[in-house]
Amino acid sequence: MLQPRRLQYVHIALLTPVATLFVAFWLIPAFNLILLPLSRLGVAEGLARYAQVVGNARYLEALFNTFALSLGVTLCTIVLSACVGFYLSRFCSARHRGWLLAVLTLPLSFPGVIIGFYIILLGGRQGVIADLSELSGGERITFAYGFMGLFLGYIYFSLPRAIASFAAASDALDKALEEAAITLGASRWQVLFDVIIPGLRETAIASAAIVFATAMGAFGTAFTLSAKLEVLPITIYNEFTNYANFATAAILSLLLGAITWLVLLVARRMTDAKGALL
Amino acid sequence: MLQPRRLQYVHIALLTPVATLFVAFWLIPAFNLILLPLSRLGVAEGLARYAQVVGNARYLEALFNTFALSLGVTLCTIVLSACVGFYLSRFCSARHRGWLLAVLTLPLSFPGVIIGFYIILLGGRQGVIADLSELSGGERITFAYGFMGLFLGYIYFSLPRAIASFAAASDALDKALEEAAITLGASRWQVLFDVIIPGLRETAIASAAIVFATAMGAFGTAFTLSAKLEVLPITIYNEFTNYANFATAAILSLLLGAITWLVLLVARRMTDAKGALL
Amino acid sequence: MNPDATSISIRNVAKTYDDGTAALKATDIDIKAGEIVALLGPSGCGKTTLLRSIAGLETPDVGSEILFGNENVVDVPSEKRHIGMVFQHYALFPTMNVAANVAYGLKVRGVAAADRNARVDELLEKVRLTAFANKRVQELSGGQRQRVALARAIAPRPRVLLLDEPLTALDAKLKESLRDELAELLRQFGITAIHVTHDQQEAMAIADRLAVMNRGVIEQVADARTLYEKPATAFVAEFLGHINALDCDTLKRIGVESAADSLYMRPEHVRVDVQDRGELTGQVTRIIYQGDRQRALIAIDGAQLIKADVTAAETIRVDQRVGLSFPRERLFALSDKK
Amino acid sequence: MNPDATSISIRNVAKTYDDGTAALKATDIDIKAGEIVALLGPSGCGKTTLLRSIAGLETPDVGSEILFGNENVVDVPSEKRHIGMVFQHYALFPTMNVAANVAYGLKVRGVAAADRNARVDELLEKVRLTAFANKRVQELSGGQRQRVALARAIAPRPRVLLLDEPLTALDAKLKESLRDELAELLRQFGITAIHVTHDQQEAMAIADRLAVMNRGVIEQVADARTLYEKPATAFVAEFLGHINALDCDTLKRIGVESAADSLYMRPEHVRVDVQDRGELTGQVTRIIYQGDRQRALIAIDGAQLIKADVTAAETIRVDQRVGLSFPRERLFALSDKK
Repeated sequence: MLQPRRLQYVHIALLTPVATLFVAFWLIPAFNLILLPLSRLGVAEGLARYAQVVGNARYLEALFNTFALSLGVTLCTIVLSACVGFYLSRFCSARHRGWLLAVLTLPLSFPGVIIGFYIILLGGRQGVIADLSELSGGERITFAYGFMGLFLGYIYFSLPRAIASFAAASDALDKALEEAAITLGASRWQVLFDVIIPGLRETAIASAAIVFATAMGAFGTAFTLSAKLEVLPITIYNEFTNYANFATAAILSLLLGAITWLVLLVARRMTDAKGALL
Repeated sequence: MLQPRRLQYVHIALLTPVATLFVAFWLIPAFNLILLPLSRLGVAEGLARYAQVVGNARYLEALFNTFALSLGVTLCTIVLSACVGFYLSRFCSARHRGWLLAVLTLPLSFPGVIIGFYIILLGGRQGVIADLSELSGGERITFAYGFMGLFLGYIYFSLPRAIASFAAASDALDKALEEAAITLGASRWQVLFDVIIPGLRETAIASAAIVFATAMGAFGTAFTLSAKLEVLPITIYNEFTNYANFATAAILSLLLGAITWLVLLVARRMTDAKGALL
Repeated sequence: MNPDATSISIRNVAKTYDDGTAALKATDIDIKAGEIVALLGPSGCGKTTLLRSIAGLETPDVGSEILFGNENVVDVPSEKRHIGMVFQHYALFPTMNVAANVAYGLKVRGVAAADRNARVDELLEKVRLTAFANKRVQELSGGQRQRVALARAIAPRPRVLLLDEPLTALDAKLKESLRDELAELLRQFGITAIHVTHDQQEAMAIADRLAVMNRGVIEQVADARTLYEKPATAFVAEFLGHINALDCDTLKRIGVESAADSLYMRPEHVRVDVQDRGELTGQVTRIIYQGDRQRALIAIDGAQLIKADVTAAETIRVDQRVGLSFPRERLFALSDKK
Repeated sequence: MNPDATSISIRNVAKTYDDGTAALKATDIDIKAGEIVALLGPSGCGKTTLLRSIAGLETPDVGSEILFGNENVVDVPSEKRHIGMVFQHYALFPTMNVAANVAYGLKVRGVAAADRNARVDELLEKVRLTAFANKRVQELSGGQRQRVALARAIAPRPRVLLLDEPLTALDAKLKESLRDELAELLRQFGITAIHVTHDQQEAMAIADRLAVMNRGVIEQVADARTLYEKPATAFVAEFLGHINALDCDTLKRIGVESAADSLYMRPEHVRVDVQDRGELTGQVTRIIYQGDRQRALIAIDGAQLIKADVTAAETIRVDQRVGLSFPRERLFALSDKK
């Protein structure tokens, strides 16, 4: 291994971007955001605004919506992608699997806003489902603009990477552990619960954290779909753009960022992952 | 290893979500998007629209902007994050490094739209940089609304995961290879170019593909910042929402999706990564 | 003998991969109840494929029969074959402690907790790990882990114990001591055991009989002495210990007539005379001191190189001229030539 | 002897980790130019730490001196020490072919392409891999890879060759043949070499002298015969071959008086008489046939277990009663007790 002692130049060459990044991308923004309400409104009113925002029912509802939605998406994504990832790892030949992964990761190629439109085309007022449900004699069913639309849209862009992670983690499982369990008389379900699921635990936590964070901050999809259900990124956007309410937007951003960051932090503590997934 | 022969139930239990996913999330959307111009406008006019859109100078410029921006962001992100990731892996104690990673991945906790606002607060018309440049006797410098603003915003949310990937890849490098090179008389720079960089090649390709795809589809940041530089996701949004031009929006979406997907596909072929990173 | 132990008959077991390569050609072998048999050979000889077919972890070609007693288990899934298996890299469950690992086979079979604990205690005592019952497996050394793996495999009283290179991952000296302990324990358990290894010392120390495999074929099955003294093929002769192949020219010079192209003799049977008397003379090119003896490499004048063992006490130097004799009763021919 | 070879003096070299554990206690050893020395010991004994300190890959404690000839290299970075190193898992550059791997050390030193190619050809021929020059290293077997690694390490004519468990990753039989080839090649090269291993057979076959290490300390440095016949400590005696420790009780019964608690004898020196005559009698509990001999475990009546070697030809059975004699000249005492 390269020894620090003898790599001083490399060390210094590397330290410069690290330090620059840290200051530019973290220290300045963080302080800027925290202090913005105070600098815009004065200290007293700034602090008051902090209290106001945190106590505001509409904001809290938006926060709750965002949180509940993200949680639901996370749970659903993890279960689905664990099944699919494991399946790809075990029952697909390398050839098939390359293509399947290429196909399954297609949603990664589309911006969230396109996904939002797609949900509208499917479940909007003039959507396919509405037409079909009317044809079959019922009401025009629309689901694009509320919880359901957001839920589907978020899952759509969360699945691909989670699937890829689970496929890789399934590949990396020590097959001898499964064989040991089988030779000891374990049924396939016992192998699944005693060996495979514990083996995928770290991947599940790491993927869940990423999916959660992405869902908490999703904007494009939410922007097109959140007509009936307000989520926090949209609230922040409105405060900033429509009402030029910079102080409130900053406080809400901090709130959203803090919650997400905390989840990432807890997940990182729960895994030994050295930054591979988180 | 679990044998397919004896895991029929598990196989079937897993196959159902795979098949459902494939149909619901890929087959239907893909056909829907491709056929939408034809179904909305009729076959003849639909096909004509395809030709029109692909030949339209404004759309092509937006596509070119998006592509150039994404490419620049990708190159810059890979160079920075390779340095930082390698630094974290080699010169940070495990304790420091956990914190540094937690801090560096903070941007993951913020939606793109917040990042957009942050860039405005920094480089907008009433931004910190403008104030400072005026105070120091110059013009009010603004960079938030054009290429520079988008570039910084995109880098901000691309860096964290790329850094984490490079840190993990640097950990996984076989230290004995570096030691072999050193004992053979290689200088630190020779070790860097002959052993370490080739060893990080796969990670670089995979990370670059992901960063590129994310930048191509970025909406929240673009939405707040692309006043002076039109990028394709915003064009699509405008066609869809402001002009209700569904057919054009679908064709542009296909174009954007196809380019991004192609890049992901090529990257996947260039690496042996079995879905771990892509 | 253990009442759970079963005899095993392998009939026509073969394994051809999808790409047409034959990992194992049609193989027969009979193992008595309670017998310990080693499958010995270099990497890729098919020994692991055979073991895994017996374990049910590999599906052999159609027509293969694997009899446990009178029951053909070839279509019985692995988890119902009632076997125990020990893996090269231990394969202990990382999320369970030592006792839970040993108990696992009993738990999945629904053995009551009290009986389970009693059995775990009994086995941990046998493998001298009682004090480690509540340790995490990650805290154990390699040798300790493999003893836990053995206890775990034995706990559900399997009909046969399958050992897949159980000592390969260990240090030379540790390997030696665990080898003796394993041999002792297997005899105590009285269980039918099949032991895969590439190490002939290990196989000789542990097994009652050895099946020497090469390129997907069992070349000879016999006890260690028969294999060593009456090897059926050059491969077997070479794989267990060392041999000198005396070529036509050398044979002619010592006045031996033979139909075979060459005859063989083991180094310890070549007689070396430091006073330069013997059937042939040669020059010592290298001496390797091995503690209880010295291995000398001797170039016969104008001809081949001979390996010969002399006692540790003998004074012999490199470049010294010595005499060599080849006791006729120690010369042997082989049917097959490599 | 190779003119590039250097003598090496290790003076007071120690390595204490940040948490205070001493991987290596203050160590001295002198190695002559062209000599092959093995560092032999179990895992964690400090042998690899010492080797890596010599290589410059580990920074020893302040006050350590490592002399290459007269030059103290302790502060010289590894890449300027002009050494060659062979690693346990080969560490070949995966992005380069065989020839490029061997050429690498010459390339980084700026040797002209023509000279480089000539040297690569010469070394590939030495290690019998000329035909593999343009192969990818992934296509090679373990034994071939290690030969490439050896050629690569030797190519730049290093002052000393350091081998870190070079044969440990190989199969038993392959290990044996590569061991002999390595011993032969090292002597041809005439290079000073330090060879780390946990395998006493390997050390005896390759090295001129062996340094036996235990818990961060060199317990004895000597040639194989001295170590085997006059071990300084019980650890050395036990690590090279086997020993019987005769306890007070046994010694009293054979009428030997000793100031030490126990005296030692190697199994091949214990005389076994199948006619039940001898100084003591006992019962055979186990026989391990080893080809050129049989190792018998014999329980002396009412006392300890003795290991004894008998010839392969001797007819001896488990449960048989035998006589044991202990030739006085083969009994030895040790200063240190384990």
